[in-house]
Amino acid sequence: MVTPLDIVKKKRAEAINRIVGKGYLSTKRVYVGMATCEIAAGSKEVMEVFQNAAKQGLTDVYLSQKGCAGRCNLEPTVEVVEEGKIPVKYGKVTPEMAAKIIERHLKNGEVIKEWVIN
Amino acid sequence: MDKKMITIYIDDKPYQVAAGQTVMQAADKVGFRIPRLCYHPKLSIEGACRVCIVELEGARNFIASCAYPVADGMKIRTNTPELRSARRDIVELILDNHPMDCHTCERDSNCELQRLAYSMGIRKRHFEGEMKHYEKDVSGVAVIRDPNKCILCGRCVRMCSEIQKTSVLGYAHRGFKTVVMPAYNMPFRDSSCTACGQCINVCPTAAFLEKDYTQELFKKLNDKSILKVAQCAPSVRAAIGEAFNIEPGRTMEKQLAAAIRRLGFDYVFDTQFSADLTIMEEANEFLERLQGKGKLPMITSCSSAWMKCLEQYHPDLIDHISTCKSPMSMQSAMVKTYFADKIKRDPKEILSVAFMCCTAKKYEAARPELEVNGMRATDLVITTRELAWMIKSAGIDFLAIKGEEFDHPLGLSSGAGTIFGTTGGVMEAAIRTAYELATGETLLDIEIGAVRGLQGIKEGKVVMDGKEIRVAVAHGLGNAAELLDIARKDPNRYHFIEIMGCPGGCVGGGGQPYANSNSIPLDEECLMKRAEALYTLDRNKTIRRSHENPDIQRLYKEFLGRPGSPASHKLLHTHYKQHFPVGIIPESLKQQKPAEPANK
Amino acid sequence: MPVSKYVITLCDGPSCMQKRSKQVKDVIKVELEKAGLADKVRVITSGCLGMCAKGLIMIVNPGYVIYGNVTEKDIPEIVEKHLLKKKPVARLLIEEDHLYNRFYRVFGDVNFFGKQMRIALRNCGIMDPENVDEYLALRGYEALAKVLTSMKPAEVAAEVKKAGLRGRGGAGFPTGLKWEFTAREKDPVKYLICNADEGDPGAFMDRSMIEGDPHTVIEGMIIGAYAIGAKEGFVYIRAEYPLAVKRLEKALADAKREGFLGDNILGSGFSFDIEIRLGAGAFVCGEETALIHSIEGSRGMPRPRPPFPAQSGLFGKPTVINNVETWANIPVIILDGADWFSSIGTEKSKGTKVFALAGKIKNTGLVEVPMGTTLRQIIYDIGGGIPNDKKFKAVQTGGPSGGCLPEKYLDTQIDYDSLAAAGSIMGSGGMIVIDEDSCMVNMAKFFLQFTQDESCGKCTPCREGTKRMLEILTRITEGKGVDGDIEKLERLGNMIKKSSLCGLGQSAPNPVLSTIKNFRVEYEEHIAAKKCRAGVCEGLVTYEINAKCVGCGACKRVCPTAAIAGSPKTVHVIDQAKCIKCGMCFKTCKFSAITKK
Amino acid sequence: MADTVVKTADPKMAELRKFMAEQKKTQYNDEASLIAILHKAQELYGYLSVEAMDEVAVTMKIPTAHIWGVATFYHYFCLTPKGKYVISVCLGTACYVKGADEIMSKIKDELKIKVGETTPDKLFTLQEARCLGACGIAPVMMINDKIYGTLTPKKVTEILNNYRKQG
Repeated sequence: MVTPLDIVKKKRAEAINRIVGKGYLSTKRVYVGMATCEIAAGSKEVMEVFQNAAKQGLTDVYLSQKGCAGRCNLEPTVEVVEEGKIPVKYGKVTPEMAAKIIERHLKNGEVIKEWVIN
Repeated sequence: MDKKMITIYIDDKPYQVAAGQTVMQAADKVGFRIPRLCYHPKLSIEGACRVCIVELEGARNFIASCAYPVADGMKIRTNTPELRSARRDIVELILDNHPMDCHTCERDSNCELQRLAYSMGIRKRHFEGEMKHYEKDVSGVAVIRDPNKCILCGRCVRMCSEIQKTSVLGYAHRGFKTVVMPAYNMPFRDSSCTACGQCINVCPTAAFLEKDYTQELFKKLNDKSILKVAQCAPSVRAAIGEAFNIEPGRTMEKQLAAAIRRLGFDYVFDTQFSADLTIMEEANEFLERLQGKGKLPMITSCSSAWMKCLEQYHPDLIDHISTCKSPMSMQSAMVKTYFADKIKRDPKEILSVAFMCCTAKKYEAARPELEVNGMRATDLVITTRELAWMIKSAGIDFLAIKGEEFDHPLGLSSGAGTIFGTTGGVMEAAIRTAYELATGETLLDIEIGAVRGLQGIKEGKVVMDGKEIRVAVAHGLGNAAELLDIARKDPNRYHFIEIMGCPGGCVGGGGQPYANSNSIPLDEECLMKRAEALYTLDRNKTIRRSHENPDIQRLYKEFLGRPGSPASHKLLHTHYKQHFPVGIIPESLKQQKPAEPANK
Repeated sequence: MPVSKYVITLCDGPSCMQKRSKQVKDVIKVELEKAGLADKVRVITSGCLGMCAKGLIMIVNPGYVIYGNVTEKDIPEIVEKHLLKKKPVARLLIEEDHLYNRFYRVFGDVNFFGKQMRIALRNCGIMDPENVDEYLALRGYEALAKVLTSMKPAEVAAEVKKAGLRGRGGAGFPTGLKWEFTAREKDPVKYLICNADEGDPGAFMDRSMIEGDPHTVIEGMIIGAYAIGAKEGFVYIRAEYPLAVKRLEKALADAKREGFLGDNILGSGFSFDIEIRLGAGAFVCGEETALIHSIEGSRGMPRPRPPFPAQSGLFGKPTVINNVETWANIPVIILDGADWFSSIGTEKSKGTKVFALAGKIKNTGLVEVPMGTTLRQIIYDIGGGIPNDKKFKAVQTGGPSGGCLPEKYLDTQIDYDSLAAAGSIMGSGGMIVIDEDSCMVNMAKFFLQFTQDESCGKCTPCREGTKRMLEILTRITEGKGVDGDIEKLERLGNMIKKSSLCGLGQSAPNPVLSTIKNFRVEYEEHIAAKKCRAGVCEGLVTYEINAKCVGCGACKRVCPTAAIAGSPKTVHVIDQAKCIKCGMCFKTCKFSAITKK
Repeated sequence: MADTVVKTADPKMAELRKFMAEQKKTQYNDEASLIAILHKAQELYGYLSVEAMDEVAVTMKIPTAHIWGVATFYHYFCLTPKGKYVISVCLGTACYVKGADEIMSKIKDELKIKVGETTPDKLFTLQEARCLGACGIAPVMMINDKIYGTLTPKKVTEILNNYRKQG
């Protein structure tokens, strides 16, 4: 008999497959905070910068949104998660900074230390 | 009532009380009288005023005894220093936002808040500050509203929505700015208020009052150029004694006739006379309908609040309504025609005043369609309360006065006319006459128990000429709505329906004396006693059937011809039409909005 | 600095502290120095990681390698093998896969988060809230499946009861017990409500949770519905949160599509559906019975209890109401077990609590800490202390229903009972830090103004009493306070607390009573000396011009009452009799030449 | 029931009627859908007009006094038409501590209106908001859907001037 647990486990496998297909576990993932507070602080504009970059060929990056992690005074926040590395968290990101994060961090692998949240 | 008995401790003493009741109910039964304000036994529990708080052992806070159920072994304290202080502060807070004009207030010495403040020992205000300030709404012809006096106990709101089910009143806004008002804060005259006046009855203060016409009347009573003619409704005599601290249930009809005369009236007639007249017309109309001339069931039309309610909320039933005017309006019509003719006075020089138990009669009197020959038929309507005040104000010793009789030719009445004042009375009186009209025989078993009493909806049947006549009676507009729904679902269930707008019928009218310090508004026992007084009057009369009233017989002989004649149709019958109160007007029907009766 | 190659997180929870976490940390530093790794590895300590039985816990990132039962002796081996040779020390490895741990894989190296323990917020900030796939990948809906597969409804309620979870909305009623009461009712129709009418000014936990991880709340609700036998549930959410509503709608649609909601959930035969109901801006609707009235389409006015909603709630049916955070805890309790959950926190308060940290504090934001964490730890270790070297004055918890606690209470443990004993409440989780620049009388006035404005107006003590209290407070802040005002506030406050109909009224005087208790001197100064030491209450401030004045005349020009005199380039003077204390001169002066006293 | 929806020339009213007909089908009882319907009416018209409330009363058979009571109880409902730009100043604790009242009085000065009022040119309506949930950038205000953070009185003037220019 198929139990609900079996169904969910199957669904989970399928779900992971789906998002992996979109790059979920890819080497580079970028999460942009998109809660009300983050948007109020300007995260929509930041998100657009990343979205445009993705359209223009930043293909090895999985771009996603996330809810508020609770760092109100540092919003908008952006996380860059790379396999095998400590995830990097940027705070008070502006669209200009986002462009630099793409250039320096995502393309060249350089963590921009002075913007990292401690 | 084989409820489980449990033990509760009140102020450290054990008491056996029935389970399933509230702390307040239990305490009442064993001789405690916890102070209270928003509580009313006939209405839902509000728990808002917090005056009835008591201490419950184990509870962090005080509990409202009106709302808290008893439990076995619970320990209640009703009179600790902390509790007394809290209660006093609560009542004081109400007073701090209440006009301090007791001496000029209509409810002075008859105000629950005043009594409460006195018994709490409040002799000083500690927390004075901003007070609410609202316009008094005097737009209505019957009921006026003074939100400044309102203490937000919500009894009127519950009365209006739970008992009367008209939901005219509601809370608006919130917090300190909460006000009780009709929708959109519209003037009362434009609202769907039926003017039943029950809000006045249950209000502990003077937030609702009837529109006062006593000063106007006093002025006119001194006018020598006009003839002052009074009429007095049955239930006024059953209740006015209470305004003079007499136990409910003593009738004062002869004292009333005498006192009204001393006020300066030239003639004092009895509305019971035209109650008999109403029966003549109504019984005739019913028999006609039974013969297929008109719709069945036929529904009575004596109660003014009910008539406004019908026009607004039950327009589908307009064809079922008896076309008979109410006894008050029939009486006034006869005063300004038959009687004026008889004494050869210009009806324009006659002031027709009705003393009624009812606030809605003030509204009815102002209805344009009830005019007679272009004149207003009833010039002024004065409630029982107002009449009692006028008697006191005029220096008449009501209790010592020697009784007098009502005047002829519109003052003699049968017992049937008397019992009009209580729920089921119209039905009973109508059956007494209709039976004889239909069968030619006198109904011997004259007291119809099935339609008596305070049950919300009563059903009965009589066999008349071999045919079973099924009747039903409802009092209070909420019960009425319920009964009408039954009748709508089962159109052949009833032949005849009596509806009275107020709980208990006219004896419970919105213009009756306020409950005093020993009673509560709408007390069933009080209503029963008033009703019983009328039944006793009926029982002691030799003439107990309307058609046997010789003055009625004479009126038909001299003036109207027969029941249902063209003359009686002109003067004693009227018509009703759908009425759209502001707020519930469908877009498509807005143009057809009828004119409101003018504000007097 | 923070971009190290490795981050070692040492658990510094009470249990691990006993297992010498401090000493171990020192040893690590020494060993790193020896190995020449001192600047390549960061060592941080965190709050309880929830694996107390296997303490001392150490986590090495990246890779999220967990070591248990670590002692000083193990350190050289870990440094040698793991950090230098990149081979984990197998004998110390432990397998723990708690739901909440995921968060630390991303955020574990940040002090702000390291000291926290994220159960309700476990997915907030690490997943796309609009993508059910990401939730599923994080073991989403597994708790639901577990319940449907192997647990009877009564077992679910019992598990929650055993976990010791108490209502996170503020009152702290045991959740499992509430479920049992409701399940016990005979009526076949039962309802379930998620209270997301977050109204405390300065609190936004519920919004963040729904915006960040809506499925968790939904999953918790379905599990609750299964436990009590409800077929229908409601989320009552503020209309002021459009994004949260949008995400919740999306999540509900996804859950329905995936078969987690609706008829015959996952083939189990159990059916349940959830509907969203928008609030309309009434704080009092956070109160259970008011909320019920609001869903029923009425004014949100509370009614006396009993009967409790568990007996007679929505549409007169037995109803369970829990707030967002409570529901978000449920899937964790089911998957990680009541035993694990109840190992966190204090004796009577289990699990964690989310706070919205705001006010005069460096790191504002949402924090989730185990019960038993002290106020000091939150404010200084997580919040980073007071900015601009200002002095701490008080911390306000519980929003408008709570109280202000001064410095001496900073070591109070956060749990329902300790906070209450200190004179405040847990509340739904607002935490406002107040520094020396704030006036406590003015703070009390602010909160009372709020509750007074939000009073539904039904019961006398709250409607009339809070108004009078506010008038007295206003009078005091305007310098018109008189002798006896404090006593009047206390008298009214205590009466309102004990006599009001609902929780809003019963707690409305708390901010005033607690500030009187802890800062009575400030009240007395306002009344007797007409002085506001923080310089906040405008009516009590005096402005004076000091020697720094260059005589530019700017203040003179802005003064609306012509109270300032002086010729150019000389020191100006304020005529105190004319001054209306508007503060315009103070704001205008560019030379700090005007002092406020 | 849906068939009985009365046709009307007003497309907003048509939508409101359609919405009510749906509610009638799905809700526990008519009254339980009242707040949702009022939300809808406000969304369509921008405020709750007497006409809209009458319509609800007639269609849903809910006493007007009850509707009025609900409409006046909840702060979210607005009984008069609003201006083109609705300014909500957050007066939550975090904002208050950081000077929200100063922001509020600046706006009042600038617009010369009180809270709850609309400027005579119908451009601005001023409202109080409880927490807008953006405590990190307190003090904040929201103009229509856009949130402005870390405000100062000076910044407020600039922002308002920008809106004035747009008209």
